[in-house]
Amino acid sequence: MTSLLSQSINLFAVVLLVLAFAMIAQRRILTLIHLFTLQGAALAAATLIVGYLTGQHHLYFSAALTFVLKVVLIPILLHRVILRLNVRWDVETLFNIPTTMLIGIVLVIFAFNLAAPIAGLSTSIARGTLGIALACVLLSFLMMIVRAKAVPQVIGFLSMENGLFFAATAATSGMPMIVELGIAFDVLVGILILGVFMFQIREQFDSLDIRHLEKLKED
Amino acid sequence: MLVLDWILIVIAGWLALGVAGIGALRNTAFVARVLFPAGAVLAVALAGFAVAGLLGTPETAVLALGLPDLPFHLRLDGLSAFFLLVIGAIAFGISIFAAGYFRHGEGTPPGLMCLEYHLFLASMALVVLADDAYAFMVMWETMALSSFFLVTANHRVPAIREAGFLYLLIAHIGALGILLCFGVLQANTGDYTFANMRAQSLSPLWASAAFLLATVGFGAKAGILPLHVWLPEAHPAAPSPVSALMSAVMLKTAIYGLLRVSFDLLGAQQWWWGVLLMAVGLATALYGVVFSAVQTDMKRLLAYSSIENIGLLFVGIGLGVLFNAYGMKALSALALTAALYHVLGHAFFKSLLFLATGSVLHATGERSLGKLGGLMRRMPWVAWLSLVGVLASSGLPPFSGFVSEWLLLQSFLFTTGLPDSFLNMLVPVLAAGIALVAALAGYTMVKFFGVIFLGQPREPKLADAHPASPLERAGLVWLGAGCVLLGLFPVQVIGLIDRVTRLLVGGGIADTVRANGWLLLSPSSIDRASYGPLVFLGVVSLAVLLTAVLVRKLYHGRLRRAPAWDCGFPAQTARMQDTAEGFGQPIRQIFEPFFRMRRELPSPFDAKPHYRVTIEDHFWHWLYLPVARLTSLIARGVGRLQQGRIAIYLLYSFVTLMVLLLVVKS
Amino acid sequence: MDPLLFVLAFPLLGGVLLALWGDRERAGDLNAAMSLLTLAASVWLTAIVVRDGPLTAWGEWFFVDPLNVFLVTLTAFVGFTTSLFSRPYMRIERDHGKMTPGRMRLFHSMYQLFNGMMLVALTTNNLGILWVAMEAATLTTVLLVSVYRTPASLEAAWKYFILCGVGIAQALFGTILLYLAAERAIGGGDEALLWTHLAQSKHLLDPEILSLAFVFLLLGYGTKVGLVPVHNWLPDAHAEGPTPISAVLSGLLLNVALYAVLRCKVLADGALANGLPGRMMIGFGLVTVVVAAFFLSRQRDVKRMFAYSSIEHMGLMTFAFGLGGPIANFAGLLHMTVHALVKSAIFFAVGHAAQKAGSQAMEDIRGLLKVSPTVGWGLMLGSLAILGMPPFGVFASEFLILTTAMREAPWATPFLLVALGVAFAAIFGRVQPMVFGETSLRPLAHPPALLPVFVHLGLALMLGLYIPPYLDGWYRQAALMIGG
Amino acid sequence: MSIVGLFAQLLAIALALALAPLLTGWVNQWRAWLQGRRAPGLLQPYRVLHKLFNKESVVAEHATPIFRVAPYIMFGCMALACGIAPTLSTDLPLAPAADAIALVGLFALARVFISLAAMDIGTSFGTLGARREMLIGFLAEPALLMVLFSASLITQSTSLAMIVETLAHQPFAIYPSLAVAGVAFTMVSLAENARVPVDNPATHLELTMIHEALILEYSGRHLALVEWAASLKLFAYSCIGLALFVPWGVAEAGTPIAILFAIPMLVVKLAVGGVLLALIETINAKMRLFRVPEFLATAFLLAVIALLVHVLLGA
Repeated sequence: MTSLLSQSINLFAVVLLVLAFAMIAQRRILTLIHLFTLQGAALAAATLIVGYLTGQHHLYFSAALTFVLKVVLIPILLHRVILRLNVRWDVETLFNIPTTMLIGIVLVIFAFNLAAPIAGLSTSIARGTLGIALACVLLSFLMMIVRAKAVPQVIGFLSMENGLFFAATAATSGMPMIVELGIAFDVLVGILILGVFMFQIREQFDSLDIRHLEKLKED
Repeated sequence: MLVLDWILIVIAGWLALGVAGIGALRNTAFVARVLFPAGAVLAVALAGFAVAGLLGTPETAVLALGLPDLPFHLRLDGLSAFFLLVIGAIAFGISIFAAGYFRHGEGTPPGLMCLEYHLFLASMALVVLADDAYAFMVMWETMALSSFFLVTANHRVPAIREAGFLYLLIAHIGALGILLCFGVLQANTGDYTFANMRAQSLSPLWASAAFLLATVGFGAKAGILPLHVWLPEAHPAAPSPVSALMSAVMLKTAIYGLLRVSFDLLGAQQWWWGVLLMAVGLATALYGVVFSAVQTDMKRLLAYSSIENIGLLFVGIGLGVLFNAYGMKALSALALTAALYHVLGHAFFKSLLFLATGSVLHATGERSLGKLGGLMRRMPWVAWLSLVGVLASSGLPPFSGFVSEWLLLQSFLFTTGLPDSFLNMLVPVLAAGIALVAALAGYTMVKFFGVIFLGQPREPKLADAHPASPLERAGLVWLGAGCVLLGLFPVQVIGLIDRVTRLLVGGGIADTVRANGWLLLSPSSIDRASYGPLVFLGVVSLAVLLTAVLVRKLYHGRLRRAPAWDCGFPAQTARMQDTAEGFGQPIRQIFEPFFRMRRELPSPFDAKPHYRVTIEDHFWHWLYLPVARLTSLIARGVGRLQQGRIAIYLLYSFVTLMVLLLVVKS
Repeated sequence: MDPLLFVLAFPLLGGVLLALWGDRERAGDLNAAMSLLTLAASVWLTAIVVRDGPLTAWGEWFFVDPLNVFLVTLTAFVGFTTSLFSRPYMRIERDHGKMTPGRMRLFHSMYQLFNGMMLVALTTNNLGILWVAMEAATLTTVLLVSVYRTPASLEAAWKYFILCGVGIAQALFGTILLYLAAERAIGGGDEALLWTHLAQSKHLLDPEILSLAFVFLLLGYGTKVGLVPVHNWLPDAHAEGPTPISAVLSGLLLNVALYAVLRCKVLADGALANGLPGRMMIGFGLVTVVVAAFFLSRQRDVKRMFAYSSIEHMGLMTFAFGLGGPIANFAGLLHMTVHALVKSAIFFAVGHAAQKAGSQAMEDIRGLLKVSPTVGWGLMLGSLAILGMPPFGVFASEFLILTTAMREAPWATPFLLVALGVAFAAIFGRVQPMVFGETSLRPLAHPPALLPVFVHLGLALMLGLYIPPYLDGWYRQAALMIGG
Repeated sequence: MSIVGLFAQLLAIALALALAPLLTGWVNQWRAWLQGRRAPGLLQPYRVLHKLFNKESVVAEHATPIFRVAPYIMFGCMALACGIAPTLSTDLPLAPAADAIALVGLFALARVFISLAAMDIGTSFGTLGARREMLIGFLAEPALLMVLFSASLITQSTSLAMIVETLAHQPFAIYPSLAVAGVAFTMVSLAENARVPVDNPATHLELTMIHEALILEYSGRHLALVEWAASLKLFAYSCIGLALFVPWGVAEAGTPIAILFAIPMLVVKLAVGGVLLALIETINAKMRLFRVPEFLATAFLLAVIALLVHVLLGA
């Protein structure tokens, strides 16, 4: 039973990774949000299981927190934003999708062999997961780089934090509670500020295309 | 009570005067009539104490300032005392002059000028007293800063602002060089006192690095090639007392620093250091004198002449290093004596001349030689005194300039004794360069004096030029007297300088000189070489008087005043005299490659013929402009980093992350 | 009675109060008052630490040692003076119609919270909390940068948010890795992130993980320090935000970020023992100094220019700490202090100058000496101080850094020489005509508060000529603590 | 210093004052003969001086004292120059007061003053003359100095008396360096004494004259002094040249007899030298003014080469 569960963590890890890839590939913002929601769900589940396996009960709490934030609150917020500002499509990206995917693959490999020695040391039940978490972080980073509009960038940012959370829970079986709380709180505030921003930007430039945000430079 | 304490009291007094100046910010009368004279009194006191220190034993003090482990160490030894003497003696004359000089409307309020002026004096005094790197650098930069504010006293004029900027920039870069030099000298001990630096024995490589850094750093302040460009800009920009102070004293602090580092702090010297100094010095001297010969602005002319003299000083020091590197103590002492004597002499005559230009400037409002002339009849005091300065600076017997030149040439005559066959063949030839420079200096000075004071006024307004105020005259008299006395009593002066050379190279020439009597200056033996200024003056003046009397006795003394004959040329005007450009023409022709010259010649059919020639410094186009261009080029390249695209910024972060991860991985 | 409590409580309380009354006429005074109280509390705290050494509080979650106590005092002090400066400044801004009551409220309460968060970041013993506080400090200032709601300010704030967000995320990953290592070394749980514990057993930490962790932490917090090439948010944020915010960003936030890096470096050094962290910091510092210097030489906006100058100096400090050793560390800490003082003073002067000119473009600011000598001299002296002109304190630290570098890393000195020369030419060449010469500026409605400027410059001057023994004591202990 | 030395000193100066105009006259006479003209009497210069002294001197209205003092100073300098040049004896009390370097300085002093005097009036020709004089000066001085240098390097002394003594004592040897230096010295002294090919003492053609332009405004006793000083200069130069390159016959042992014997020796040498000078002046044409710098630069170069040769060959 436990072994099954512990294997399932790895499964969830893979799910996260795949979702990260999917997000890079995805142009439609609505779908992006859905994928992000799924990622959040997977993360919450993984946290739950780790909590159960390691018997650290504060992890239940943080799983719940993750669920509330990443699966309920933030997606709703993003939905509203894109409905209000009707930005449905992201225009073409810095590199085209296939190239990005290729870079992504390279990143994953890099992340894995970066984490390989450490994973060996990890006391946690889910050894390999650190590499995957790192890969997720890097992939979301990549996504932030290649996306040309504000919302996808934010989603990339958030999914990066998913990766971090996953690292925190799966690889190290949970940071101290207070820290988790603090992080969650920051994320929440960040999201709110982001929302405010989106509207401010929108009312200034009546578009969320961050190409408008390229005036300040050394000319 | 130690001499050093008295000196510190003097310095404190200067600072107090500065603060008082802030108190009376706009009260010109008070500042000019009370504060500056008081400063002068302190200056002469300082000179006195300096002599005492020169004759006494080294003294040290520690001020409770500076870094925790590094309070300000002060040390009064022969070298610093000698330069304190220079500072005090010159500052006395200049302060008196300044008391009569500063008027309303010089831009900066007089009180502030007073503060900056006395801060400048105090910082210079402390520079030569400093005995650890930190105190030295702090004072050094304070000196640069206060002088910068003095230079830009009249900052409404853009040209003056630019001059000030250039000055401070080069000074700062030089200071960084000195800083790094000390960084080498402290040899990783973390102890920045000079005592510790003396104790360190550096590897030849590090020692050479330190020496080169020092040469660059102090050279930037002294104005050696190619770091001289600020000098002819800053000196004319400043009010005359300030230019006098900078040229006569501040440049010397750079010489002090070079001596301190290369002789005192760096123990063993290498022969090529000396050769380097001599080469640079000779180039500088030649460059400076040639440029000063073609100047048309009297203060620029003097500024370039300062460059020349600094070059000569470097040659002297270089010769000293060379001899010292081969362990020829006495000869090294001879060369250094020549250099130090010139430090003293140059301080006097150059400040004298700069102050004279100041009086002329106030009297006529003109700085361009082309608009002056015939001022000797309007302002006889200034004219006669600056004649003394002119004769001294063109190295003519029996004035101060000649003594140092003579000593320098004498020490060159010994260079055939150098153990290195290559050197003893090459070095004597450099003397030819010295001789040429000296002769050209004479040419320049004749131009300077003749065009300003002799001939007929080139402008009508010169007719109502007013003579200098009594205080100004007093200052000039003091400095002029200095030029004469230094010229007439070399033996006694060398007795003082001897202390310095003993400190630097452990040898001196005073004993030999004294042995040859107080009348004759003879560094080795009468048979070998001797020069008796007093006899010289005596015989010449006796001959002059005798002739005058005899001519009167034997013939009538009839004399008739008439218009100038001029080959009977009927209508002659003041415009027919040689202009400054005209006087410089032969030099322009002979030394053409030195200049970047642009001429505008009028066409034969020109209704209003206009002749203009502009002389530019090659180094602007060879060194400074390229550097500026390169900087802006790099800046443009760097600017590309900041293109405003957030994605790109993220990419930087990403790539950096990757690179670092790879680094730690490998 | 624990002074630390007050140190942290006052700003948070102030944040709440000013959130309510931040738009009143006297809000500025209240702001200043709260900052004064914070200052008083931190002085009290300092006194206690000076008396009986380092202390930890509340189950070791917070601790005060020589390294952070003087930063606490500095932060509280600059926070207070800046609040003094912001009183007339923001009033003038309001009169110019740039600030609405709502924005005033936002400004004041966020200002307090920002200070509070920085104090938390400084005093916390838990690296996780440190991270949280840093992030919170960022969030509080994001809205302040965009407070004018101009396109430029929005853009600046957006970049600030995203870039620092990403940076801080990397820092979080680093923290997680650290925790991973700690778990192995000293077992998991709450103590695993307490710096004091980690420092005690830093030799046990696994080098593999620590090297990775340090990379993430350096790059993460380094983003907030403003290290090239992750500095890009900094000039925009400084130039577009209100001047008081630029002052505290430059003067304090960067310091706090660097402080975080230092804490991590100590651990990494302990675990690695191959000097890699030091070399990384040297490299980053050098690149930062040089690039920033060349950026300086192409600026037109005065606040932007001084923002780049902050980058340059941060690079210099990073370089110094990278060199390590008692002298270099001492110099770095000293440089932290004087840079905070001088740079904020410069921003005060610049703020008023820009208000007079009605523009931040340097060619519009001319002849300050004529229209208001105090601002003019403030700017002139401040610039000279920041350029490392003695007898100001910046020179003292640069003196130590350069002389040490000459023997520790001679290859680096030419770059430093070039960079400092270029920076000098750039800044001074632009400041001089702003201060000197003729002018066409108009006087201000409210009398500018220039007391802070000269107090700061006075202190910087003092530090150049005389460092009080107790301050010296802190520096030494701190330098030892950073080790290297 | 012995009584004999004093006697020798006074005799030397007196002799110089007396003989200088004679030398000028002698040279002029020979020049005239060589050029196939009827020569003026040998004593012509004395007559000229006498005439000038008797005339009243006319001074420009706005002349400053410098103008009137300059001739006396020039005269004084030249007198001293003749005093320290070892013409008759090497045991001269004045010799230590000024060595070779000081001698150069002495000539420079005189030049500076006369040039200033020329500028004082502020006429076109005066300033022109001053400029040209200084031009020649700054090229000739270093050359002269270098010549003396190579002599002093040979004799290890800069005191003229010592140089002569050492050179005269040594067994006759050929010094290539001295030979080259001799050429340089000749060129320099031609320039310094305003002789063809540099300047023509007999011309008053404004555009070419140097020395004459310089003293254009002088008249009466001032002019007389200037002229006398000029001939003293020629005398001094010739003596130095002789002392350096034909040092034999100068009395070292300070006995009055020896000194008295030295006089005819000197006269003979001067006479020969004068003839040579006249010869040079005759066979050369005056060169354009722009060529003068090149001419003197050559002299300077030769002097430096002489120095090098000495250091190289040690001879």
